[in-house]
Amino acid sequence: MLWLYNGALDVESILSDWYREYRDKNFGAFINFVGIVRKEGNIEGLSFDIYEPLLRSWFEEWQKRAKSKNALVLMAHSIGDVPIHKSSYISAVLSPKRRVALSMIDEFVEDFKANAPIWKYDLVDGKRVYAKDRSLKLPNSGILSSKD
Amino acid sequence: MLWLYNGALDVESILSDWYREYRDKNFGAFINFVGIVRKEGNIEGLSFDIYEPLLRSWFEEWQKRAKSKNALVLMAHSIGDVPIHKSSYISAVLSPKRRVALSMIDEFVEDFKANAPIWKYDLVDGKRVYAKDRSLKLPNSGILSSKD
Amino acid sequence: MAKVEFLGPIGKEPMEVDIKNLKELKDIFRDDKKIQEWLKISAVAVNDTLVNDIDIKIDKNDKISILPPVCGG
Amino acid sequence: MAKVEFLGPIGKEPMEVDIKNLKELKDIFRDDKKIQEWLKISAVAVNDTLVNDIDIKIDKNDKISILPPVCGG
Repeated sequence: MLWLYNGALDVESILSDWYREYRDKNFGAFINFVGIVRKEGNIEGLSFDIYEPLLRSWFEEWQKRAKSKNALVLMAHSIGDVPIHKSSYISAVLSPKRRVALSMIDEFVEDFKANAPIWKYDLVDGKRVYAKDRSLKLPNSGILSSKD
Repeated sequence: MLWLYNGALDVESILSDWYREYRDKNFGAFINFVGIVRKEGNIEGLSFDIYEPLLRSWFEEWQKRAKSKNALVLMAHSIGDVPIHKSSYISAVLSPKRRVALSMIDEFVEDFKANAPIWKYDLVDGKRVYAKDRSLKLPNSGILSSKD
Repeated sequence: MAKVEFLGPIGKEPMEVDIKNLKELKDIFRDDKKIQEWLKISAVAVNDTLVNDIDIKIDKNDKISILPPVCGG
Repeated sequence: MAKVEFLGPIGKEPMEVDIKNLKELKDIFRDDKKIQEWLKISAVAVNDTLVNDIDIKIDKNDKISILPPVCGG
């Protein structure tokens, strides 16, 4: 249950689809995180590259973890350009009772930020500028470097 | 930003309204919690009484706390009967960055469960049965009791 | 007369009482076995603010609310 | 030949290399100053699994991916 879209996410339709799909599956808690592109400095928006094979295997590991707690994770992400005040990222957790969903949405979003193979660019004057300062190194980065 | 409705909540329209209202206010994170009535045992649904004056003052204290972190809390709750697999409770936090919203939705929902002046009943054979075993005493309960 | 209201599942009609403080209300309820079962698990609000002290003064237009255990959501 | 792909902002075309392990790939890049700037902050995946050991063997149909720092959402 991982969806990738070109451009901004249609938040209303994604949340509605998810709710309609799962409301009668006896989950008592449905928590959504919606990330919205903020206006900061002179950026016109953000842009994203995704390495889909690794993103899907990262997500499937999370789905296993969720299922072991009778929960479910859902996620949608944009590829390419997303203007200011549009959404680029939505994730959700469904669980029978609230505690699992409340804890898992936090862990899921933080792990996503640290480990999902997605690259972010600021859009400035129509050009992509890699958001290097806000990016995080993946585990074991540097193993091919000769600068020891 | 506290809405009370008679009967089940229209989740799709509430989430859409909230998103449309706040998407261009430069909040980067919009987290919502949707509580859905579960099928458990022989209940047909849940029913709720609310003491609105105290609920509103409890909520306003939370709004102050949220605003002190540049965040916003939103909440909708049902009054009366809510059938199985419909929603009785939605809350949300909007904040500029994710950490505040992720932490606050958890604190807000837990404090709501412990302190919001709302009484829950199971609907069994069309009758309301007070959910006493799942209910929590408010602070300083028992001060008028003569059984010391 | 101050007004006493019994919230949620208590199911008792509101009543009017002539009291100077909450301690006098406690005395009024002393021999009501049915309401005692609720009072031992209920919180008390005066004019929609929860209180923790039965010596609090009550004026004639005050509203006293009895709040049994809660469970929202 | 194994394939090496440079992901995200690196902006370098994929290349094919004849190597028996990742250590030999490290040697191939030793004098490329531009790619060294990326390698020191990049993780490495072999066939879409992140690896932590440059002694790992590489077969001729393997895909090696170079992943610079990430920032989703």
